[in-house]
Amino acid sequence: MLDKITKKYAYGGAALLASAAVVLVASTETSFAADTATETKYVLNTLLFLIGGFLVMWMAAGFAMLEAGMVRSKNVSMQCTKNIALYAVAGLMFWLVGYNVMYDGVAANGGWFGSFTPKSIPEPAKDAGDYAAASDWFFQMVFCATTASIVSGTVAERVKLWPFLIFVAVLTGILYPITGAWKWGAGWLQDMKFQDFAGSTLVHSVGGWAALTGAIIIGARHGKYGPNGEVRAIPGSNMTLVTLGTFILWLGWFGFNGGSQLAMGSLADASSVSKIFMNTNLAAAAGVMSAMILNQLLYGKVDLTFALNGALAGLVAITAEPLTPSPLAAIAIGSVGGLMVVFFVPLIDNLKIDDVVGAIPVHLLAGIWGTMAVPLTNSDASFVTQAIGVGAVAAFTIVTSSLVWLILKYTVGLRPTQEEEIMGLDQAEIGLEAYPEFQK
Amino acid sequence: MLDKITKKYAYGGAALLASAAVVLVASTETSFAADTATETKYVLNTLLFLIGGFLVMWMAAGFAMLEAGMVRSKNVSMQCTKNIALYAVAGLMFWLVGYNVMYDGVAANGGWFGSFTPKSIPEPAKDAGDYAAASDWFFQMVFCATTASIVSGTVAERVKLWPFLIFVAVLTGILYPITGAWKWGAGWLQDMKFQDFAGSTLVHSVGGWAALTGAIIIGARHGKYGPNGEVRAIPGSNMTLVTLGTFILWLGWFGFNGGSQLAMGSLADASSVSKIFMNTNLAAAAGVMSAMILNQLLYGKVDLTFALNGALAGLVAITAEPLTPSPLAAIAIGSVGGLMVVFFVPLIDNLKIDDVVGAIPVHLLAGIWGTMAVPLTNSDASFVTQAIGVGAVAAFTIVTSSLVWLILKYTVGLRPTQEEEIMGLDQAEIGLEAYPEFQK
Amino acid sequence: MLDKITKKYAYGGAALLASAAVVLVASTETSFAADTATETKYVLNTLLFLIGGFLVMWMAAGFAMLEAGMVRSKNVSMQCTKNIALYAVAGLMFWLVGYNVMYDGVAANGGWFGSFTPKSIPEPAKDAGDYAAASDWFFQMVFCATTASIVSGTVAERVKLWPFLIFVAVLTGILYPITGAWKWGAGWLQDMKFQDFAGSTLVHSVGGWAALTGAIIIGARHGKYGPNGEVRAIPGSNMTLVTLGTFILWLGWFGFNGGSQLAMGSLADASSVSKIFMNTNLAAAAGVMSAMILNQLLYGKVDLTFALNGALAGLVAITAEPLTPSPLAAIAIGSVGGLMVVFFVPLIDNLKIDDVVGAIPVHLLAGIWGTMAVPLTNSDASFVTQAIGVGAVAAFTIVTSSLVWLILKYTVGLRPTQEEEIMGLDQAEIGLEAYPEFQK
Amino acid sequence: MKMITAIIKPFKLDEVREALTEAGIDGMTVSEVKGYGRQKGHTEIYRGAEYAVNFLPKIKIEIAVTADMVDKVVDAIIGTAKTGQIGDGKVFVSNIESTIRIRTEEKDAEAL
Amino acid sequence: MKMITAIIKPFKLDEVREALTEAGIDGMTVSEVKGYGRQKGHTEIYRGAEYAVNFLPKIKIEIAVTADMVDKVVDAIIGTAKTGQIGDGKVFVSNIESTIRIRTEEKDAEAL
Amino acid sequence: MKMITAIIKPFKLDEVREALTEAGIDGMTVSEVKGYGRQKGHTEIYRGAEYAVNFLPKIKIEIAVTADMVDKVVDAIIGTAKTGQIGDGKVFVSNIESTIRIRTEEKDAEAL
Ligand SMILES: Nc1ncnc2c1ncn2[C@@H]1O[C@H](COP(=O)(O)OP(=O)(O)O)[C@@H](O)[C@H]1O
Ligand SMILES: Nc1ncnc2c1ncn2[C@@H]1O[C@H](COP(=O)(O)OP(=O)(O)O)[C@@H](O)[C@H]1O
Ligand SMILES: Nc1ncnc2c1ncn2[C@@H]1O[C@H](COP(=O)(O)OP(=O)(O)O)[C@@H](O)[C@H]1O
Repeated sequence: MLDKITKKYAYGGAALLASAAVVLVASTETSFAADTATETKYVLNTLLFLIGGFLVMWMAAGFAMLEAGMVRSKNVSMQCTKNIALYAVAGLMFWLVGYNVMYDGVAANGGWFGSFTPKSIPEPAKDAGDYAAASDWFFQMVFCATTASIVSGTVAERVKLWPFLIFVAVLTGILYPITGAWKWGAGWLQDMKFQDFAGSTLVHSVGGWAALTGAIIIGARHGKYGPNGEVRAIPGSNMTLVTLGTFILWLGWFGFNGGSQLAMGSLADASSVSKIFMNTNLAAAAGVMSAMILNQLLYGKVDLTFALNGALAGLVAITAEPLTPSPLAAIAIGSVGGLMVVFFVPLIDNLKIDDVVGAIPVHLLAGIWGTMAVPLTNSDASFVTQAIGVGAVAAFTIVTSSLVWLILKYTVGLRPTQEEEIMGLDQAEIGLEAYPEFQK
Repeated sequence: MLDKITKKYAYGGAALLASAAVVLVASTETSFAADTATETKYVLNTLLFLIGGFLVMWMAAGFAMLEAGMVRSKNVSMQCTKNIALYAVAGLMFWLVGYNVMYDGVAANGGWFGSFTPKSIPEPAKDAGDYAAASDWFFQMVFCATTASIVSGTVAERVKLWPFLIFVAVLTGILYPITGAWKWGAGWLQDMKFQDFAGSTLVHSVGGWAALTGAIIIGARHGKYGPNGEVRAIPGSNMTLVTLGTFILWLGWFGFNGGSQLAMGSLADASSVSKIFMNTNLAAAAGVMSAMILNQLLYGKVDLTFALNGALAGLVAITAEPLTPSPLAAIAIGSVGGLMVVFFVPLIDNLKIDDVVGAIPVHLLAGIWGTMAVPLTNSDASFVTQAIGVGAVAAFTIVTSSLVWLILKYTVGLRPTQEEEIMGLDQAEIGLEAYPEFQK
Repeated sequence: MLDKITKKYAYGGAALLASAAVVLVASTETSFAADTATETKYVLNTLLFLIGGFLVMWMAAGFAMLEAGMVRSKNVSMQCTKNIALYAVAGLMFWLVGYNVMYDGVAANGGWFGSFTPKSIPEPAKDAGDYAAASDWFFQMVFCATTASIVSGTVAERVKLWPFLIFVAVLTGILYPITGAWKWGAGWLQDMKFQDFAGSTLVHSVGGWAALTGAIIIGARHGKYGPNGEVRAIPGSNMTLVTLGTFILWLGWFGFNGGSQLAMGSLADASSVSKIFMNTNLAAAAGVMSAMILNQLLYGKVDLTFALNGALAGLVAITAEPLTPSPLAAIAIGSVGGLMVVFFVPLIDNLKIDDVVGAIPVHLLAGIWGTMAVPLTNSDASFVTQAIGVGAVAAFTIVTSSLVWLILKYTVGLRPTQEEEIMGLDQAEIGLEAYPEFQK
Repeated sequence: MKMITAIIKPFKLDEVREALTEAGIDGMTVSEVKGYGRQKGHTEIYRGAEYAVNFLPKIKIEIAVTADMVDKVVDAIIGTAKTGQIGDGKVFVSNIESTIRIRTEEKDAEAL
Repeated sequence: MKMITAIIKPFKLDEVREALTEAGIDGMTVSEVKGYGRQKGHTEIYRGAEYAVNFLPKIKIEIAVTADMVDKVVDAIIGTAKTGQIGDGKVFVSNIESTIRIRTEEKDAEAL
Repeated sequence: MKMITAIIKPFKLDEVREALTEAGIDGMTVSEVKGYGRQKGHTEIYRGAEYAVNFLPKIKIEIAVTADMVDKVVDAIIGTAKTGQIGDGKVFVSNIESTIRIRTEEKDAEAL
């Protein structure tokens, strides 16, 4: 957190420094007023974490709906089960070890990781600092859960429940917190001044790499590629769910990016949060339109799932830096995200990487784009450092998540039998069809 | 904004004036405290815009779900595409020109419209005023998007994607902002003291008129009226989506009406926002019950879609003035909205105006009712002025939106071929069935 | 409210007392600052009610979706109708009499109930107290509506619309407010120091008892139990709706429990709200995992509906005391809730009590567990008093709700004919299939 | 070999299936159909406009049997599917020239 | 008795049903089927990958009639279901050996 | 003319269709059905209560052919639909008395 907190004062800029000066000067005479102001700030900062946090929590529902709509109906109950369970696992693991691995004493471990201990929370009355400790935990936890949600979509329809949840436990308890510690835990990437405002790299690319290694190690769904290697489309079962999920994610993203300002107790912070809302919305809108227009030009029609993915790619792209861009820059950054969807979804498909929901273009590639685009609008960032950050996170996550997937593959096994996959995971593992009454 | 800002001080009343006096008196000695208070107000006002804004943004999802449920499944992907795209288009257009047409220098143009320029946002640290400029933009933008959502429902199942989006671009970039400027941009209707708190006329009737002209110019869906002119019911494909959409809209409406207080930094404002929440909920509840009871009496059973429309009509009706009514008055105003649904839906249908979701009774007619009911509880309003406002907005929107629809009709064309309409727009234009697995 | 308000100062503890002292000392010289601070507190407390309130309002949608997914498709339109209508009825009744029965002059009536009068709201500028009166009404109203939502799920698929709504009117206008008055209205249970932070007993058990008496008096669905008494599974029609509903409820619960802190204007309150968010999330997550693990062990697979019920049982369990438990204790409390689902759902089924959604284990039994667990972490609570509270609420609600159900049964009748039940209530009473196009 | 095709009311399916297995039938194929007949549909009002639901949900059961089983099977169906109320459905018997079990390529009686 | 089985385009159902009732037909059974024929399906592109929709939605109508009604019924079907465009469908006529009304156990012509 | 009715496992549909077109078949009608047979259904546990899923999803293919094509078609179906595992399904052959193409009113062999 240290870094982000530092950052927030930086953003506060002149106004804040000025009023801080007044505090010092006036402190002997107006100590009560100053205390009140401090307390009010504490409350407002905490409130930002809580509101931002519940909005990001809601994104877990967005992923669940989006993914339930993109899979075939024979795997829908399973996909819902995975999504509610991964949010639960993330919530428990991020308390058990995740938070402290990410934030507790990272400097003492050379900037690489913190301590492997549960997060403890002070009594309310003794809660010091600029915001409530529990509100910060909550806000950081939902980010961690988001990372896991990204994975579940890509590897849908062909991974067994419990092995998947073990992967999620490791990802949310250890892997995500370690790379998180490098930057947000004030570790070595933070020392290098790597910039990633709300996690294009730390959240979305981490999720994207874990998804990509999973997709490769688990392999494609049965029937996704023909005997001669031809790509076969497998349409999702429910487009309204995909639409609903995307709207939920869009809504949640205001908490994701806005809350990452980490403070709302001053004019400058409130104004920053507002600018972030505006830029976030512009980037998403631009992502929708650029994806739709390119789609129309290339294919002569608009694929709804591309339009929806376009919104998300725009959102991921702006996440690395939603504050410094002008509206026009935000539109440009988001547009590129949308274009990437239309280009990269088929490309990845042709590489025989079976990404059911398009999480790799949306979260990984648009996340890299967003991170590399930061220096275009933020003079504190450099391309070299951004590339180092992207590369280091990639290397670590690819290696460790591959390892976890492989261990699971060769121990408990990752895939259901082909017969089970054909009959659908709902029948094979959940014993419950999602839509038992409707003829399919 | 000017007007609404003025209004907010008026509501603050005695308490606020008193404390303002104290500020002046005490200013030499407690300037720090005063600054803190001002800053806290700024933050709280901004927060109201952000919370109100994200709640209204969520209404875009509500409209999407409601409309996806009211159309036949062969047009569901198209309806989802239109809804995500219209929100994107509105978000871009309202930055590109909409906001400034509505708010920037309206007085200089005789109170008719502002400037045709993009909205620019100050640096956070230099953001002056009572709230963050970007938060205000965001809040106003989502209102603009709501207007477009109203149109998409009425003209569903029979208008091509891109022509519809061009209409949305003109509506959100130019038409809505112009009539908005008359009142909320401190234009001539504001000078006349026309009252429309959160937009029964400026948002809902504008959307309703644009929808009505569209429905007439585009014509009814194929098969909606028999060869002898008989009305044929075309049941919506998914009632849970309609229910979900209505609940989303109800939730979002707390932001719509509550946020329209435009300030939350004082006791009086916070109390007003609260009263607005209460009245909004009472009016919606009353709309549900009055629609259900009348429905039961007239038809001997309850039509779920009438109950849901009743909630929305209650909400639209209270939107013109959610603050001054007593709880009982709010119930009365909402009830009339609910009754209007049961009366006017069949009537409009019999006029051969094919309104797929009932937006004309709900948004246009209940919007007029709400606007005309303001003088009943707000002594600042007069029936004559309210009628002038309703009439002027009607005249402008009918003429201009008809013009746009007609130009589109005779250039790019509005309707798909009859064959495409019969096969469904999903197949014709989107190439993607919403529920490909389920037998229909 | 009195009690909860008192409680909030208690939690504030040392810090608050200290600053209060400062207020008194400093009051002559810094009265303006003190006023500002007071006003800011007022705004922040009000804001907590409004945010908490809209989140809990959203739970009405969660119940609607969950229930629509758990019933067969032939009863889905009816279930949606009941859910929108019960929220409307609760909103009207809680204004008409409910609020004042619960909070107005309870002491004067020996601590048993308040006055049977409508709730009136002061003019904004004259709104005294620590928060806006209307915001409090709104927050309390949505709790009342939640109680009714619990009932609709259990008795789904076999109760006529209007008799059900009459029950809801009595429940939300009179029954719920009376037991509520005993504790939250500062009545006799409050005097005894019965503890129920956000309503494990006052909301969830009350709803649960009303549901249980309904289930028994109305009887099981046709075909639920075979001629030889064997239990027949009746799978719900739509698992994504059940999942969506559960996520909505989880989200809303942050408002339910967090808002029940009833204040957010001080460091201690904001910190408390944050700890409540954290504990609420941990308990729900633990409920999911404990239900899933036990389910896997007992049945060799995971039933999605148990995982989802597990989340809710964890939430209900922590609701009686979300503040005092440590994170580990919150996990333990929630886990037990999850286990209870897996144990008690089949048990209740075997008792021939037909609880369509599992509301009795989730809301009633986990609610009792949560209430009885309070003394484990809160030294202000005693097992005896908790048992008295649970017992008294049970006795009152069982007797009165049975009476209402029985009166309805023997006057207007509760059940549709068997033929209507077989054809489905949608056709029998609503005349509208939820999914008319899909073959079933 | 004969093909017996029965159109019945949906809620009778389980009962009929049980009667058929008791009558010694090992296999059948079932589909969801809509029926039009003397049992008239109903008129609904949707948003104030009437519309007729002309077709009612029915279940079609197809059972291939050897000729000697026809009466037994028809009786089993009639015995369980009859409610005495209009719309109970029909049974049609027609001829099959040959039957093959795909798995084993057994023919006719052996294929059942 | 004959069984007339018609495969038609879905949007023609109501017209055909009306023509049949006018022709004196009291009952029929309808189901949703997918057809493959000269009317080719279409190719869709989903997320950049092509896929073929080979089967098109059709409606199957089954009408049991006495032999003397066959021509009238077939004419009624052809008269209304024909659009002249590829994919209009087929009519098949086959023999039924016996028909029973479940409700009354009436047989053959009386069972219709 | 003959009507060949095959009940197969759903995931075999595409293969069978391809084999049929290779065998020179231009048209067929397909529907989703539920089958009961030696391949037993399965028991599920929903919220702690067992329930039997007795009917399994199958696909019914109907192909009208001239008599000389019957063997070829049956072979094509068996050749592709067979997995050797229980539940592969059946083929039934019955007689059609006449066939008409609605679009052209062509009859019998020409109608196919
Ligand atoms: N001539 C027919 N051909 C095919 N199916 C028929 C015919 N007549 C009736 N049916 C089927 O039988 C069902 C019941 O017939 P109906 O006339 O309503 O009642 P009942 O069999 O009691 O006389 C119809 O819904 C339809 O599916
Ligand atoms: N040999 C056949 N057997 C069974 N059904 C057939 C056959 N040929 C065509 N059909 C059905 O008739 C429908 C229309 O046939 P098609 O060849 O497309 O057009 P047309 O009937 O105009 O020649 C097909 O979709 C299919 O359902
Ligand atoms: N007597 C029958 N009449 C109609 N359909 C049958 C009959 N027997 C089997 N079937 C159909 O064939 C399918 C497969 O039959 P089954 O006995 O399970 O396996 P197999 O064909 O391998 O012996 C069944 O699911 C059912 O749809």
